[in-house]
Amino acid sequence: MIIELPLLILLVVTAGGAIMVKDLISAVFILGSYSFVLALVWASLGAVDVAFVEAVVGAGLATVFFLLTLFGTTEKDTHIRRPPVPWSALLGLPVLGLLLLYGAGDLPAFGDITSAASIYISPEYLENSVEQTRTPNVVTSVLMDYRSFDTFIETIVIFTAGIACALILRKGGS
Amino acid sequence: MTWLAIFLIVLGLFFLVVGSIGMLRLPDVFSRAHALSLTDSLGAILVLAGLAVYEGFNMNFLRILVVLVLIYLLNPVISHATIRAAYRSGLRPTDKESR
Amino acid sequence: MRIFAGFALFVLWLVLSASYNILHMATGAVVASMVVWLSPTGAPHVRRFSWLAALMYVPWLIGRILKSGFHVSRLILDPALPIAPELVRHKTKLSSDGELVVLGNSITLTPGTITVEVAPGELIVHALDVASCEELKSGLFDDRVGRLFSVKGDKK
Amino acid sequence: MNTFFFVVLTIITVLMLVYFYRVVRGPSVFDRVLGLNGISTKAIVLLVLIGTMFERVDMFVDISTGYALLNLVGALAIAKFLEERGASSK
Repeated sequence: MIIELPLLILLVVTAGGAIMVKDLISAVFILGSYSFVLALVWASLGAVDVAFVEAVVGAGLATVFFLLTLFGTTEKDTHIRRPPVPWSALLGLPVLGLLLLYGAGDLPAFGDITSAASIYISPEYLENSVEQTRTPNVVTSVLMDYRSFDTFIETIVIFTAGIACALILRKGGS
Repeated sequence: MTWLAIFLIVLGLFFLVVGSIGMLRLPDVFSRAHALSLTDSLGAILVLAGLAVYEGFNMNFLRILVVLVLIYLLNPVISHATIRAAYRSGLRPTDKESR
Repeated sequence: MRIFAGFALFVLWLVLSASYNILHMATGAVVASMVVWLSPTGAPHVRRFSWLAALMYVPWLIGRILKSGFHVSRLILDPALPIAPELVRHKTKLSSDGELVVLGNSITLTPGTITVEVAPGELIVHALDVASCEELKSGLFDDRVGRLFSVKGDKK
Repeated sequence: MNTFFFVVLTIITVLMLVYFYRVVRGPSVFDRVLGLNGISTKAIVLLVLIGTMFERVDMFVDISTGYALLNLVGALAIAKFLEERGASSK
Protein backbone atom coordinates (compact mmCIF):
# COMPACT_ATOMS: atom_id res chain seq x y z
CA MET A 1 0.00 0.00 0.00
CA ILE A 2 1.40 3.33 -0.97
CA ILE A 3 0.01 5.32 1.97
CA GLU A 4 2.66 4.03 4.32
CA LEU A 5 5.60 4.87 2.11
CA PRO A 6 6.36 8.42 3.33
CA LEU A 7 5.75 7.33 6.90
CA LEU A 8 8.09 4.37 6.51
CA ILE A 9 10.85 6.57 5.13
CA LEU A 10 10.40 8.94 8.05
CA LEU A 11 10.45 5.95 10.41
CA VAL A 12 13.80 4.76 9.08
CA VAL A 13 15.24 8.26 9.32
CA THR A 14 14.12 8.74 12.91
CA ALA A 15 15.34 5.29 13.95
CA GLY A 16 18.74 5.97 12.38
CA GLY A 17 18.90 9.33 14.09
CA ALA A 18 18.19 7.81 17.50
CA ILE A 19 21.12 5.44 17.05
CA MET A 20 23.58 7.84 15.49
CA VAL A 21 23.21 10.80 17.82
CA LYS A 22 25.94 11.33 20.41
CA ASP A 23 23.96 12.85 23.23
CA LEU A 24 21.56 10.75 25.24
CA ILE A 25 19.00 13.46 25.97
CA SER A 26 18.54 14.19 22.28
CA ALA A 27 18.38 10.44 21.70
CA VAL A 28 15.42 10.35 24.10
CA PHE A 29 13.56 13.03 22.18
CA ILE A 30 14.34 11.42 18.85
CA LEU A 31 13.00 8.16 20.22
CA GLY A 32 9.83 10.03 21.19
CA SER A 33 9.35 11.27 17.64
CA TYR A 34 10.11 7.76 16.38
CA SER A 35 7.25 6.49 18.52
CA PHE A 36 4.87 9.05 17.06
CA VAL A 37 5.76 7.98 13.52
CA LEU A 38 5.52 4.29 14.42
CA ALA A 39 2.07 4.86 15.90
CA LEU A 40 1.05 6.54 12.65
CA VAL A 41 2.27 3.51 10.71
CA TRP A 42 0.25 1.18 12.94
CA ALA A 43 -2.79 3.40 12.47
CA SER A 44 -2.40 3.37 8.70
CA LEU A 45 -2.19 -0.43 8.81
CA GLY A 46 -5.51 -0.44 10.63
CA ALA A 47 -4.12 -1.71 13.97
CA VAL A 48 -5.63 1.13 15.93
CA ASP A 49 -5.24 -0.43 19.37
CA VAL A 50 -1.53 -1.03 18.84
CA ALA A 51 -1.20 2.55 17.65
CA PHE A 52 -2.83 3.75 20.82
CA VAL A 53 -0.53 1.70 23.05
CA GLU A 54 2.48 2.88 21.09
CA ALA A 55 1.45 6.49 21.56
CA VAL A 56 0.78 6.05 25.27
CA VAL A 57 3.79 3.96 26.20
CA GLY A 58 6.36 4.90 23.56
CA ALA A 59 5.81 8.59 23.14
CA GLY A 60 4.41 9.45 26.56
CA LEU A 61 5.57 7.19 29.35
CA ALA A 62 8.93 6.06 27.98
CA THR A 63 10.07 9.61 27.23
CA VAL A 64 9.23 10.75 30.74
CA PHE A 65 10.88 7.70 32.31
CA PHE A 66 14.02 8.08 30.21
CA LEU A 67 14.25 11.75 31.15
CA LEU A 68 13.75 10.92 34.82
CA THR A 69 16.60 8.43 34.60
CA LEU A 70 18.85 10.87 32.77
CA PHE A 71 18.30 13.52 35.42
CA GLY A 72 19.74 11.09 37.91
CA THR A 73 22.99 10.99 35.97
CA THR A 74 25.78 13.48 35.46
CA GLU A 75 26.86 15.32 32.34
CA LYS A 76 29.69 12.87 31.77
CA ASP A 77 27.38 9.88 31.51
CA THR A 78 25.00 11.35 28.97
CA HIS A 79 27.61 11.90 26.28
CA ILE A 80 28.56 8.60 24.75
CA ARG A 81 31.63 7.72 22.77
CA ARG A 82 30.95 5.01 20.27
CA PRO A 83 33.67 2.54 19.34
CA PRO A 84 34.27 2.23 15.60
CA VAL A 85 31.98 -0.25 13.89
CA PRO A 86 33.71 -3.56 13.16
CA TRP A 87 34.13 -4.58 9.53
CA SER A 88 32.30 -7.84 10.02
CA ALA A 89 29.15 -5.96 11.03
CA LEU A 90 29.48 -3.51 8.16
CA LEU A 91 29.66 -6.40 5.71
CA GLY A 92 27.32 -8.86 7.37
CA LEU A 93 24.35 -6.69 8.24
CA PRO A 94 23.58 -5.45 4.70
CA VAL A 95 23.73 -9.06 3.47
CA LEU A 96 21.32 -10.06 6.24
CA GLY A 97 19.03 -7.19 5.34
CA LEU A 98 19.04 -8.17 1.68
CA LEU A 99 18.24 -11.76 2.63
CA LEU A 100 15.31 -10.58 4.74
CA LEU A 101 14.03 -8.40 1.92
CA TYR A 102 14.36 -11.34 -0.46
CA GLY A 103 12.41 -13.50 1.95
CA ALA A 104 9.77 -10.80 2.40
CA GLY A 105 9.08 -10.97 -1.33
CA ASP A 106 7.40 -14.35 -0.83
CA LEU A 107 5.03 -13.11 1.87
CA PRO A 108 1.39 -12.67 0.82
CA ALA A 109 0.19 -9.13 0.26
CA PHE A 110 -1.30 -7.25 3.21
CA GLY A 111 -4.94 -8.25 3.62
CA ASP A 112 -4.74 -10.99 0.97
CA ILE A 113 -7.80 -13.24 1.42
CA THR A 114 -6.19 -16.20 -0.37
CA SER A 115 -3.11 -16.30 1.86
CA ALA A 116 -2.50 -19.29 4.09
CA ALA A 117 -3.16 -17.41 7.29
CA SER A 118 -6.55 -16.22 6.09
CA ILE A 119 -7.66 -19.64 4.78
CA TYR A 120 -6.30 -22.10 7.29
CA ILE A 121 -6.96 -21.07 10.88
CA SER A 122 -8.39 -17.57 11.10
CA PRO A 123 -11.93 -18.44 9.89
CA GLU A 124 -12.11 -21.19 12.47
CA TYR A 125 -11.20 -18.77 15.25
CA LEU A 126 -13.61 -16.18 13.97
CA GLU A 127 -16.52 -18.59 13.59
CA ASN A 128 -16.12 -20.69 16.70
CA SER A 129 -14.73 -18.23 19.20
CA VAL A 130 -18.05 -17.29 20.79
CA GLU A 131 -19.35 -20.81 21.34
CA GLN A 132 -15.99 -22.23 22.35
CA THR A 133 -14.79 -19.52 24.71
CA ARG A 134 -17.92 -17.47 25.53
CA THR A 135 -15.96 -14.27 24.92
CA PRO A 136 -17.47 -11.66 22.61
CA ASN A 137 -14.09 -10.12 21.68
CA VAL A 138 -12.09 -12.29 19.28
CA VAL A 139 -8.77 -10.68 20.12
CA THR A 140 -9.28 -11.50 23.77
CA SER A 141 -10.23 -15.09 23.05
CA VAL A 142 -7.21 -15.60 20.79
CA LEU A 143 -4.90 -14.11 23.41
CA MET A 144 -6.34 -15.73 26.50
CA ASP A 145 -7.69 -19.04 25.19
CA TYR A 146 -6.18 -20.18 21.92
CA ARG A 147 -2.74 -18.88 22.77
CA SER A 148 -2.99 -19.04 26.52
CA PHE A 149 0.35 -20.77 27.16
CA ASP A 150 2.12 -18.22 25.04
CA THR A 151 0.48 -15.39 26.95
CA PHE A 152 1.11 -17.15 30.25
CA ILE A 153 4.84 -17.41 29.65
CA GLU A 154 5.01 -13.83 28.40
CA THR A 155 3.39 -12.76 31.65
CA ILE A 156 5.92 -14.83 33.60
CA VAL A 157 8.76 -13.06 31.80
CA ILE A 158 7.34 -9.64 32.58
CA PHE A 159 6.70 -10.63 36.18
CA THR A 160 10.26 -11.89 36.57
CA ALA A 161 11.61 -8.67 35.11
CA GLY A 162 9.48 -6.70 37.54
CA ILE A 163 10.75 -8.71 40.49
CA ALA A 164 14.35 -8.25 39.35
CA CYS A 165 13.86 -4.49 39.05
CA ALA A 166 12.31 -4.36 42.51
CA LEU A 167 15.24 -6.35 43.94
CA ILE A 168 17.85 -4.13 42.31
CA LEU A 169 16.21 -0.82 43.10
CA ARG A 170 15.28 -1.76 46.66
CA LYS A 171 16.51 0.71 49.21
CA GLY A 172 18.81 -0.39 52.01
CA GLY A 173 19.98 -3.53 50.22
CA SER A 174 23.42 -4.84 51.01
CA MET B 1 -18.42 21.68 -0.22
CA THR B 2 -15.45 19.72 -1.46
CA TRP B 3 -13.91 22.87 -2.87
CA LEU B 4 -14.27 24.64 0.47
CA ALA B 5 -12.55 21.67 2.12
CA ILE B 6 -9.70 21.76 -0.39
CA PHE B 7 -9.34 25.51 0.09
CA LEU B 8 -9.16 25.17 3.89
CA ILE B 9 -6.65 22.31 3.72
CA VAL B 10 -4.41 24.14 1.26
CA LEU B 11 -4.52 27.26 3.42
CA GLY B 12 -3.61 25.16 6.44
CA LEU B 13 -0.78 23.54 4.52
CA PHE B 14 0.54 26.99 3.67
CA PHE B 15 0.75 27.86 7.37
CA LEU B 16 2.31 24.49 8.19
CA VAL B 17 5.00 25.07 5.56
CA VAL B 18 5.65 28.61 6.81
CA GLY B 19 5.87 27.32 10.37
CA SER B 20 8.46 24.77 9.35
CA ILE B 21 10.49 27.38 7.49
CA GLY B 22 10.33 29.55 10.58
CA MET B 23 11.47 26.62 12.68
CA LEU B 24 14.58 26.47 10.49
CA ARG B 25 15.26 30.18 10.09
CA LEU B 26 14.50 31.88 13.38
CA PRO B 27 17.46 32.43 15.68
CA ASP B 28 16.55 31.35 19.24
CA VAL B 29 14.11 29.23 21.24
CA PHE B 30 11.71 32.04 21.97
CA SER B 31 11.29 33.05 18.34
CA ARG B 32 11.00 29.44 17.24
CA ALA B 33 8.09 29.05 19.61
CA HIS B 34 6.30 31.66 17.49
CA ALA B 35 6.76 29.50 14.43
CA LEU B 36 5.33 26.57 16.37
CA SER B 37 2.36 28.66 17.47
CA LEU B 38 1.75 29.53 13.82
CA THR B 39 1.74 25.83 12.97
CA ASP B 40 -0.43 24.85 15.89
CA SER B 41 -3.05 27.53 15.97
CA LEU B 42 -3.51 28.02 12.24
CA GLY B 43 -2.04 25.17 10.21
CA ALA B 44 -3.34 22.18 12.13
CA ILE B 45 -6.68 23.78 12.85
CA LEU B 46 -7.34 24.80 9.26
CA VAL B 47 -6.44 21.32 7.99
CA LEU B 48 -8.71 19.74 10.59
CA ALA B 49 -11.50 22.16 9.71
CA GLY B 50 -11.08 21.23 6.06
CA LEU B 51 -11.33 17.54 6.89
CA ALA B 52 -14.41 18.19 9.02
CA VAL B 53 -16.07 20.07 6.18
CA TYR B 54 -15.18 17.25 3.82
CA GLU B 55 -16.90 14.78 6.13
CA GLY B 56 -20.12 16.75 5.88
CA PHE B 57 -22.39 17.69 8.73
CA ASN B 58 -22.85 14.48 10.63
CA MET B 59 -21.47 12.92 13.81
CA ASN B 60 -17.92 12.79 12.45
CA PHE B 61 -18.04 16.53 11.89
CA LEU B 62 -18.70 17.02 15.60
CA ARG B 63 -15.95 14.59 16.55
CA ILE B 64 -13.32 16.29 14.44
CA LEU B 65 -14.56 19.49 16.02
CA VAL B 66 -13.80 17.99 19.45
CA VAL B 67 -10.21 17.29 18.38
CA LEU B 68 -9.97 20.80 16.98
CA VAL B 69 -11.15 22.39 20.21
CA LEU B 70 -8.75 20.19 22.18
CA ILE B 71 -5.80 21.37 20.08
CA TYR B 72 -7.07 24.92 20.45
CA LEU B 73 -7.13 24.66 24.24
CA LEU B 74 -4.12 22.45 24.92
CA ASN B 75 -1.40 23.54 22.52
CA PRO B 76 -1.03 27.07 23.92
CA VAL B 77 -0.63 25.48 27.35
CA ILE B 78 2.12 23.21 26.03
CA SER B 79 4.11 25.92 24.30
CA HIS B 80 3.67 28.25 27.27
CA ALA B 81 4.97 25.54 29.63
CA THR B 82 7.98 24.87 27.42
CA ILE B 83 8.84 28.53 27.05
CA ARG B 84 8.35 29.15 30.76
CA ALA B 85 10.73 26.29 31.52
CA ALA B 86 13.27 27.85 29.15
CA TYR B 87 12.84 31.25 30.80
CA ARG B 88 13.03 29.96 34.36
CA SER B 89 16.10 27.89 33.67
CA GLY B 90 17.95 31.02 32.69
CA LEU B 91 17.70 31.26 28.92
CA ARG B 92 17.06 34.78 27.64
CA PRO B 93 16.17 36.00 24.16
CA THR B 94 19.10 37.37 22.24
CA ASP B 95 17.63 40.83 22.11
CA LYS B 96 17.06 43.48 24.75
CA GLU B 97 14.61 43.26 27.61
CA SER B 98 12.48 46.35 27.84
CA ARG B 99 10.23 47.81 30.49
CA MET C 1 -22.33 25.65 37.39
CA ARG C 2 -21.52 22.10 38.45
CA ILE C 3 -24.71 20.78 36.90
CA PHE C 4 -23.78 22.58 33.72
CA ALA C 5 -20.28 21.05 33.75
CA GLY C 6 -21.76 17.60 34.20
CA PHE C 7 -24.14 18.17 31.33
CA ALA C 8 -21.27 19.34 29.09
CA LEU C 9 -19.28 16.22 29.94
CA PHE C 10 -22.31 14.06 29.14
CA VAL C 11 -22.73 15.75 25.75
CA LEU C 12 -19.03 15.17 25.06
CA TRP C 13 -19.51 11.50 25.91
CA LEU C 14 -22.48 11.29 23.54
CA VAL C 15 -20.50 12.86 20.71
CA LEU C 16 -17.50 10.60 21.20
CA SER C 17 -19.31 7.32 21.82
CA ALA C 18 -22.03 7.66 19.17
CA SER C 19 -23.91 4.59 20.36
CA TYR C 20 -27.25 5.55 21.77
CA ASN C 21 -28.58 2.48 23.52
CA ILE C 22 -29.59 2.70 27.14
CA LEU C 23 -26.45 0.99 28.46
CA HIS C 24 -23.96 3.37 26.88
CA MET C 25 -25.93 6.47 27.74
CA ALA C 26 -26.37 5.38 31.35
CA THR C 27 -22.65 4.69 31.61
CA GLY C 28 -21.97 8.15 30.25
CA ALA C 29 -24.30 9.77 32.73
CA VAL C 30 -22.72 7.87 35.63
CA VAL C 31 -19.17 8.67 34.53
CA ALA C 32 -19.95 12.34 33.95
CA SER C 33 -21.53 12.74 37.36
CA MET C 34 -18.62 10.84 38.96
CA VAL C 35 -16.11 13.21 37.37
CA VAL C 36 -18.04 16.25 38.53
CA TRP C 37 -18.44 14.77 41.97
CA LEU C 38 -14.75 13.91 42.33
CA SER C 39 -13.36 17.15 40.96
CA PRO C 40 -12.68 19.87 43.52
CA THR C 41 -15.46 22.31 44.27
CA GLY C 42 -15.08 26.05 44.31
CA ALA C 43 -14.25 26.37 40.63
CA PRO C 44 -11.80 29.12 39.60
CA HIS C 45 -12.70 32.40 41.11
CA VAL C 46 -14.82 33.96 38.38
CA ARG C 47 -16.85 37.02 39.13
CA ARG C 48 -19.37 36.72 36.38
CA PHE C 49 -19.24 35.07 33.04
CA SER C 50 -21.19 36.39 30.11
CA TRP C 51 -22.07 33.81 27.49
CA LEU C 52 -23.05 36.44 24.97
CA ALA C 53 -19.59 38.01 25.20
CA ALA C 54 -18.04 34.56 24.84
CA LEU C 55 -20.00 33.99 21.64
CA MET C 56 -18.71 37.31 20.37
CA TYR C 57 -15.18 36.62 21.58
CA VAL C 58 -14.47 33.41 19.66
CA PRO C 59 -15.00 34.75 16.11
CA TRP C 60 -13.12 37.91 17.05
CA LEU C 61 -10.20 35.81 18.28
CA ILE C 62 -10.22 33.68 15.12
CA GLY C 63 -10.14 36.79 12.96
CA ARG C 64 -7.33 38.17 15.11
CA ILE C 65 -5.34 34.93 14.77
CA LEU C 66 -5.76 34.85 11.00
CA LYS C 67 -4.67 38.47 10.69
CA SER C 68 -1.54 38.13 12.79
CA GLY C 69 -0.90 34.73 11.21
CA PHE C 70 -0.52 36.36 7.82
CA HIS C 71 1.59 39.08 9.41
CA VAL C 72 3.98 36.58 10.98
CA SER C 73 4.10 34.55 7.77
CA ARG C 74 5.23 37.65 5.92
CA LEU C 75 7.92 38.19 8.56
CA ILE C 76 9.20 34.65 8.24
CA LEU C 77 9.11 34.50 4.46
CA ASP C 78 10.85 37.87 4.09
CA PRO C 79 14.45 37.18 3.00
CA ALA C 80 15.74 39.86 5.35
CA LEU C 81 13.95 38.31 8.38
CA PRO C 82 12.90 41.67 9.89
CA ILE C 83 12.15 40.48 13.41
CA ALA C 84 12.84 42.35 16.63
CA PRO C 85 12.10 39.92 19.45
CA GLU C 86 11.71 41.42 22.88
CA LEU C 87 10.33 40.58 26.30
CA VAL C 88 7.55 42.85 27.44
CA ARG C 89 6.22 43.27 30.94
CA HIS C 90 2.53 43.64 30.41
CA LYS C 91 0.58 45.15 33.28
CA THR C 92 -3.04 44.13 33.39
CA LYS C 93 -5.98 44.83 35.66
CA LEU C 94 -7.19 41.25 35.34
CA SER C 95 -6.25 39.23 38.37
CA SER C 96 -8.53 36.24 38.88
CA ASP C 97 -7.44 32.82 37.69
CA GLY C 98 -10.07 32.41 35.02
CA GLU C 99 -9.34 35.75 33.42
CA LEU C 100 -5.60 35.14 33.44
CA VAL C 101 -6.04 31.72 31.83
CA VAL C 102 -8.18 33.08 29.03
CA LEU C 103 -5.90 36.07 28.53
CA GLY C 104 -2.67 34.06 28.53
CA ASN C 105 -4.12 31.40 26.28
CA SER C 106 -5.36 33.97 23.79
CA ILE C 107 -2.02 35.76 23.76
CA THR C 108 -0.14 32.51 23.18
CA LEU C 109 -2.59 31.37 20.52
CA THR C 110 -2.12 34.57 18.56
CA PRO C 111 0.99 34.22 16.40
CA GLY C 112 3.60 36.80 17.23
CA THR C 113 3.12 36.84 20.98
CA ILE C 114 3.73 34.17 23.61
CA THR C 115 3.07 34.33 27.33
CA VAL C 116 6.22 33.48 29.24
CA GLU C 117 5.35 34.10 32.88
CA VAL C 118 2.03 34.69 34.55
CA ALA C 119 1.44 36.45 37.85
CA PRO C 120 -1.71 38.22 39.05
CA GLY C 121 -1.67 41.64 37.44
CA GLU C 122 1.42 41.10 35.36
CA LEU C 123 2.35 38.98 32.37
CA ILE C 124 5.75 38.63 30.78
CA VAL C 125 5.17 38.31 27.06
CA HIS C 126 7.62 37.56 24.30
CA ALA C 127 6.76 39.47 21.14
CA LEU C 128 8.26 38.68 17.77
CA ASP C 129 8.29 42.18 16.34
CA VAL C 130 7.29 45.75 17.05
CA ALA C 131 3.84 45.50 15.47
CA SER C 132 2.77 42.54 17.64
CA CYS C 133 4.20 44.35 20.64
CA GLU C 134 2.23 47.52 19.94
CA GLU C 135 -0.91 45.49 19.42
CA LEU C 136 -0.46 43.89 22.80
CA LYS C 137 0.30 47.16 24.52
CA SER C 138 -2.83 48.79 23.16
CA GLY C 139 -4.72 46.71 25.74
CA LEU C 140 -7.12 45.26 23.21
CA PHE C 141 -6.91 41.77 24.64
CA ASP C 142 -7.40 42.89 28.22
CA ASP C 143 -10.42 44.89 27.16
CA ARG C 144 -12.00 41.97 25.36
CA VAL C 145 -11.24 39.39 28.04
CA GLY C 146 -12.44 41.84 30.66
CA ARG C 147 -15.72 42.19 28.82
CA LEU C 148 -15.92 38.38 28.77
CA PHE C 149 -15.99 38.43 32.55
CA SER C 150 -18.02 41.64 32.57
CA VAL C 151 -15.43 43.85 34.20
CA LYS C 152 -15.88 47.39 32.99
CA GLY C 153 -13.15 49.91 32.25
CA ASP C 154 -10.11 47.72 32.40
CA LYS C 155 -8.38 49.49 29.60
CA LYS C 156 -4.94 50.45 30.71
CA MET D 1 -9.88 13.12 -3.70
CA ASN D 2 -7.77 10.33 -2.29
CA THR D 3 -4.84 11.43 -4.44
CA PHE D 4 -5.16 14.90 -2.97
CA PHE D 5 -5.17 13.47 0.55
CA PHE D 6 -2.12 11.42 -0.27
CA VAL D 7 -0.29 14.52 -1.49
CA VAL D 8 -1.26 16.32 1.73
CA LEU D 9 -0.02 13.37 3.78
CA THR D 10 3.31 13.37 1.95
CA ILE D 11 3.77 17.11 2.44
CA ILE D 12 3.01 16.89 6.15
CA THR D 13 5.44 13.99 6.45
CA VAL D 14 8.18 16.07 4.83
CA LEU D 15 7.36 18.89 7.27
CA MET D 16 7.72 16.43 10.14
CA LEU D 17 11.20 15.77 8.79
CA VAL D 18 11.97 19.50 9.15
CA TYR D 19 10.87 19.43 12.78
CA PHE D 20 12.89 16.28 13.22
CA TYR D 21 15.94 18.22 12.06
CA ARG D 22 15.21 20.65 14.90
CA VAL D 23 14.97 17.76 17.34
CA VAL D 24 18.33 16.39 16.24
CA ARG D 25 20.25 19.64 15.89
CA GLY D 26 18.47 22.09 18.18
CA PRO D 27 21.14 23.80 20.23
CA SER D 28 19.27 23.78 23.52
CA VAL D 29 17.11 21.07 24.99
CA PHE D 30 14.04 23.30 24.65
CA ASP D 31 14.46 23.38 20.89
CA ARG D 32 14.16 19.63 20.96
CA VAL D 33 11.02 19.82 23.06
CA LEU D 34 9.50 22.35 20.67
CA GLY D 35 10.32 20.13 17.72
CA LEU D 36 8.70 17.17 19.46
CA ASN D 37 5.57 19.25 20.10
CA GLY D 38 5.40 20.18 16.44
CA ILE D 39 5.73 16.54 15.44
CA SER D 40 2.99 15.47 17.82
CA THR D 41 0.59 18.15 16.55
CA LYS D 42 1.21 16.92 13.03
CA ALA D 43 0.70 13.33 14.15
CA ILE D 44 -2.75 14.29 15.47
CA VAL D 45 -3.64 15.89 12.14
CA LEU D 46 -2.24 12.93 10.21
CA LEU D 47 -4.34 10.49 12.23
CA VAL D 48 -7.54 12.28 11.28
CA LEU D 49 -6.29 12.47 7.70
CA ILE D 50 -5.59 8.73 7.54
CA GLY D 51 -9.00 8.12 9.06
CA THR D 52 -10.59 10.21 6.32
CA MET D 53 -8.71 8.25 3.67
CA PHE D 54 -9.91 4.96 5.13
CA GLU D 55 -13.41 6.36 5.68
CA ARG D 56 -13.24 5.32 9.32
CA VAL D 57 -12.95 8.75 10.92
CA ASP D 58 -15.00 7.70 13.93
CA MET D 59 -12.35 5.19 14.97
CA PHE D 60 -9.33 7.36 14.30
CA VAL D 61 -10.72 10.47 15.95
CA ASP D 62 -10.84 8.66 19.29
CA ILE D 63 -7.16 7.94 19.04
CA SER D 64 -6.24 11.43 18.08
CA THR D 65 -8.23 12.71 21.05
CA GLY D 66 -6.24 10.39 23.28
CA TYR D 67 -3.06 11.51 21.57
CA ALA D 68 -3.82 15.16 22.22
CA LEU D 69 -4.53 14.57 25.91
CA LEU D 70 -1.49 12.35 26.48
CA ASN D 71 0.66 14.78 24.59
CA LEU D 72 -0.38 17.46 27.06
CA VAL D 73 0.53 15.28 30.05
CA GLY D 74 3.89 14.27 28.58
CA ALA D 75 4.83 17.77 27.52
CA LEU D 76 3.91 19.22 30.91
CA ALA D 77 5.99 16.55 32.67
CA ILE D 78 8.98 17.24 30.43
CA ALA D 79 8.65 20.99 30.97
CA LYS D 80 8.43 20.50 34.75
CA PHE D 81 11.60 18.42 34.82
CA LEU D 82 13.51 20.76 32.55
CA GLU D 83 12.53 23.68 34.71
CA GLU D 84 14.39 22.09 37.60
CA ARG D 85 17.32 20.79 35.65
CA GLY D 86 17.88 24.03 33.81
CA ALA D 87 19.55 25.00 30.59
CA SER D 88 22.78 23.28 31.55
CA SER D 89 21.64 20.12 29.81
CA LYS D 90 22.30 20.35 26.14
